[in-house]
Amino acid sequence: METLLINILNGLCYGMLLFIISMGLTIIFGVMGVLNFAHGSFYMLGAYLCLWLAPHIPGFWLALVVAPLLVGLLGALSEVALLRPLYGRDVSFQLLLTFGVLLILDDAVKLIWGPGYHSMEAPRVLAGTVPILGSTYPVYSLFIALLGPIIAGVLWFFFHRTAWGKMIRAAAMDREMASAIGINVPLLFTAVFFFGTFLAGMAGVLAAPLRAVGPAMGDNIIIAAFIVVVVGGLGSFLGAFVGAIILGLVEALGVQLVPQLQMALPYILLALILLVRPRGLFGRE
Amino acid sequence: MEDRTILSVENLSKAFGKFYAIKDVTLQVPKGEITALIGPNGAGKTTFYNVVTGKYKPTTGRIVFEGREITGLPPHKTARLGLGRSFQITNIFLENTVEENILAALVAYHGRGLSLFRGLNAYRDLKEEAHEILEMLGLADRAREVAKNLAYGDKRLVEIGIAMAGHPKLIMLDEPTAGMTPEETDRMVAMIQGLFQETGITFFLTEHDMKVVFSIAHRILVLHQGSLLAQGSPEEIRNNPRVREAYLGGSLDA
Amino acid sequence: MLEVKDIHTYYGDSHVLQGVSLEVNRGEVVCLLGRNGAGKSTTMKSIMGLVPPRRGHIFFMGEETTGLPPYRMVKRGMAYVPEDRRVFPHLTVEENLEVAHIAARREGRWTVKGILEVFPMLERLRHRKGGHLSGGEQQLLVIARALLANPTMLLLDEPCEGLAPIIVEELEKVILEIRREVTILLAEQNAPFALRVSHRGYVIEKGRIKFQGTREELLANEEVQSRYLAL
Amino acid sequence: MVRGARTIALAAGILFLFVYPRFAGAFPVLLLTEIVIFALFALSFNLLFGYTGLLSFGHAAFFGLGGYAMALLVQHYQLSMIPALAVSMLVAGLGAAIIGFFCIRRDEIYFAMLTLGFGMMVFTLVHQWRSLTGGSDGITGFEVPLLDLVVKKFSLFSPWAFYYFALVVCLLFTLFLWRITHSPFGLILRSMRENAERVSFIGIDIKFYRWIAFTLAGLVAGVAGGLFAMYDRMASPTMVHWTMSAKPVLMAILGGTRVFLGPALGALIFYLLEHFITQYTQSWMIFLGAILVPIVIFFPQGVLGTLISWGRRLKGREDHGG
Repeated sequence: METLLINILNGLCYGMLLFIISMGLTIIFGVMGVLNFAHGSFYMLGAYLCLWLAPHIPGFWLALVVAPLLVGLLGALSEVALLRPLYGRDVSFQLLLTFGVLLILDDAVKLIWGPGYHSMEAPRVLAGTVPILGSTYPVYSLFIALLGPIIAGVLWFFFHRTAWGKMIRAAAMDREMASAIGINVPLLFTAVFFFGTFLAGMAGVLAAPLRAVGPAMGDNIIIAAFIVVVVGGLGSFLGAFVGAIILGLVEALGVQLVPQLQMALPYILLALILLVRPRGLFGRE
Repeated sequence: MEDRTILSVENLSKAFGKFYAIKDVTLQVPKGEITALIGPNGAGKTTFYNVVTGKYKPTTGRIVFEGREITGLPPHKTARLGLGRSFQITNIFLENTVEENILAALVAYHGRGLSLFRGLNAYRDLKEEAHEILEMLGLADRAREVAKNLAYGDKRLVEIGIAMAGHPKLIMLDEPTAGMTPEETDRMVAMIQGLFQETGITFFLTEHDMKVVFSIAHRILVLHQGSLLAQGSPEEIRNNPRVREAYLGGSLDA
Repeated sequence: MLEVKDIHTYYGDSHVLQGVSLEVNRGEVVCLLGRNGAGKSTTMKSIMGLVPPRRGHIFFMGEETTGLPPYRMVKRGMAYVPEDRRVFPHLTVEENLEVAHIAARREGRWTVKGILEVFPMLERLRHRKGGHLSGGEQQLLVIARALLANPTMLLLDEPCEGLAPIIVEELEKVILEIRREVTILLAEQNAPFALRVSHRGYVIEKGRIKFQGTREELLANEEVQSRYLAL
Repeated sequence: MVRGARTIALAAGILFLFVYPRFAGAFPVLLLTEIVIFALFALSFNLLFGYTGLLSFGHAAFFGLGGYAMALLVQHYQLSMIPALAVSMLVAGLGAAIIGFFCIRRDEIYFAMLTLGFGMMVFTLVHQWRSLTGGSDGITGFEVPLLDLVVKKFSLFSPWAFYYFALVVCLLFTLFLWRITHSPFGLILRSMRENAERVSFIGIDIKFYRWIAFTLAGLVAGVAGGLFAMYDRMASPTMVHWTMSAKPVLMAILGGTRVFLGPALGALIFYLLEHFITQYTQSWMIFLGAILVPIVIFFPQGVLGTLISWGRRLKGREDHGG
């Protein structure tokens, strides 16, 4: 019973991380139609930057602001320099290009920080554990599980109540028409890519004290994030949220309930959902 | 009556959410004639095509083709039964050559699609037939051209050619002259009339251009806001006050 | 106010506009008549910058605007109502309007509140999603959306297409109302309607201007009517 | 002229593939073996992507199935080369038929994700089924079987012998793919790539045709996988992982998906890049990425596709001049 609860909490915590990453991925796809293969690498970069920055600036909390900004800037830069020439070409080229970016970032990280794994302490306020039903649970994980819904709320507010948010949604629905009512679409694209990779970077920072920071962390998470956005419905806000929670729980409970199948569970989930609901849970035709 | 009717539609409706694109339409298409379906934009003509040919499943109603119920059959089955169609928006294989466009339809019709190990060039009979069709369309000299490089009017002809290559019993054309110049329109009308006289295939078409409709159709059906408003000979339609009021306005005076 | 000089526009390899020239003066309503596929929409899109011409020049308010992206045209006072309406389907009526107002950033007579007063039908539907409106409602919404840029000139592409006659009448009133403030270039297949609201007109066919004249001249010319307009 | 140039280039290429290794050392021959195998793998992928318009992101599943089947057959049943390869091909084909049955129900990105999903299920299977597959260690320690041509048996132990065997098999299956793409079936596939919906209106059950194409592509990928397992003396889970699926995607787009041999050229470029870069640095991925990016930007139809269209343009100019 306790293990079940602990696993549910683990699932929620992982789910919230996935949500933040997937949200970036789904915004970029929804608005620009680009499936950003390098998204996981931006996440990884966020984690490494946190590792590197936190002792310097000092502190985790500042890193939580600075690292995502840096990641977002790099994202915006790569959009302007690399993706722009490819709009209007076949989607497969964008996929290949972002894959190229993934290769570069993955190796660059290895060059700079070495191939090994690093770990990081949780910030002092959130260090330690709390007792839950007789066992203990890390405060930091609990913090992530609670932070997720807050970030979801903030994002929801941003998309539904602010001018930029509404313009992004409009551009996602009809890019050409958005331009024809006066939205500077190229600028908006860069902003969206900045914002999407910013979210990836932020998830990376949040993940740094939680999971091992290493060169493969991006490649593992990108597939999970793909699964989340496809299961939830490409471009859907609610879909990313629900999809992330489902995937988080499936992974965490899988460890306990069907350990042999645990690795395959996300993929089974993906296949089942796509076969039953062709456009994902909240996808629009 | 029964054997004179090639397509019969009974109480057909198609809803998208709450919106009925087609509402309780009942009609018969007589064999060996040219029937035209007219109606303003948004009247449901294209939806009607999509339901009959199986792209959409109807919400309610029955469709009978040559005495056989085809309600809800997918497009590849209705096509194999002899229901050919063309599209309002040019819908051909743009990166393939003109000849390949027609050949694909011939391969499908002659059931050669699963022949994997013989080169396409070995199928002399198909090539000859494709050539005949292109000749008929006046496109024989463009056979090796990549379809996307054709002029608009020629693309529309390829569209008809693909439909004809399926040896249809009933051919449904969706606005065959849409967007054509007067010259191209005249050419298309002559083509349709020629094909009709030569092959005796039943034609069903929607059309914007009233001159075209009244010059070639034997029977006219009027669709208005998803329902059948009137049907009859061109003369009857021309003089039907409801039709004039709802749709045609002044445009029949020419 | 608007001068289009011999523009040539292509879609891929197909040469759609083959030298279109036209002029619209301040305060005028000018219609561009022609059949489906004659090049009306392409002309509008070329002016707006959605499909930039490969050759030729476009001048708006005395400055060359050839090849400027649409959003820059909006900033200069050009608004565009596309042929297929294209509301933002998942935004509410109010959001559709807001977004246009924010994006254009042009002050003037129209505000979201003001426009809802002028279009009471939209006021009633303000919380409805754009995609859940009827064709006529969408058409009104898109015109209102365009006005929120406080444009000096409006490109109206086939506003009547697919609308019931009663709605077309309504639309006619709206156009007659706004033409007092905004210069309009109107592309239409429905010639009777277009000629009721326009001062002058051009007839386009196969990507070329075939005829131009005042409303009276167009109405009087039988050859134009039967050959190009299918009246 | 372009056609003539192409024939000459093709003949020269094949001649090179047969003659050069006779005078080359072991290392270039091993490299060339890998290139040839991956060229076939990429070509099989392109039957789906370039010819049918379906982006499979799980094609490694069949490469891996072929590889594991091969390793198991050789290790447990001591089959000789050709029967073992034939059975591996059938195993991969069967896998593709089963997985394809589900995947072809969706298209575009959803197809890609479904193939990814099923591919990774196969990965999990070989990774977890330790008793059969050796888990993450894979299957190793088997002898490369003899090539039994009835009249004579050949050892394929030497890199040269194995190279020529792999080359002949790959060329045969390349010919097989070429035949398919130029058959009526191939025309239907290409038409589906252009406009799948229209194809259904000429009376073709597009799902069924996609399924056949998927199965055939899996079959050939199985051959490539079987060869690779013998080449590598190992069948390991990396053969099935999605990163392996990404390789043919990369190679095909790199070389050009609309030209039959584009993916093969892509494989060549990929390996040559890897080979030359790794001579100088450990981090070859960063350079691969850095080279990939401009190629993607400046070769819009892939390297071979773009070269051919340049050739056509050049020819057009000559025609005008003359």
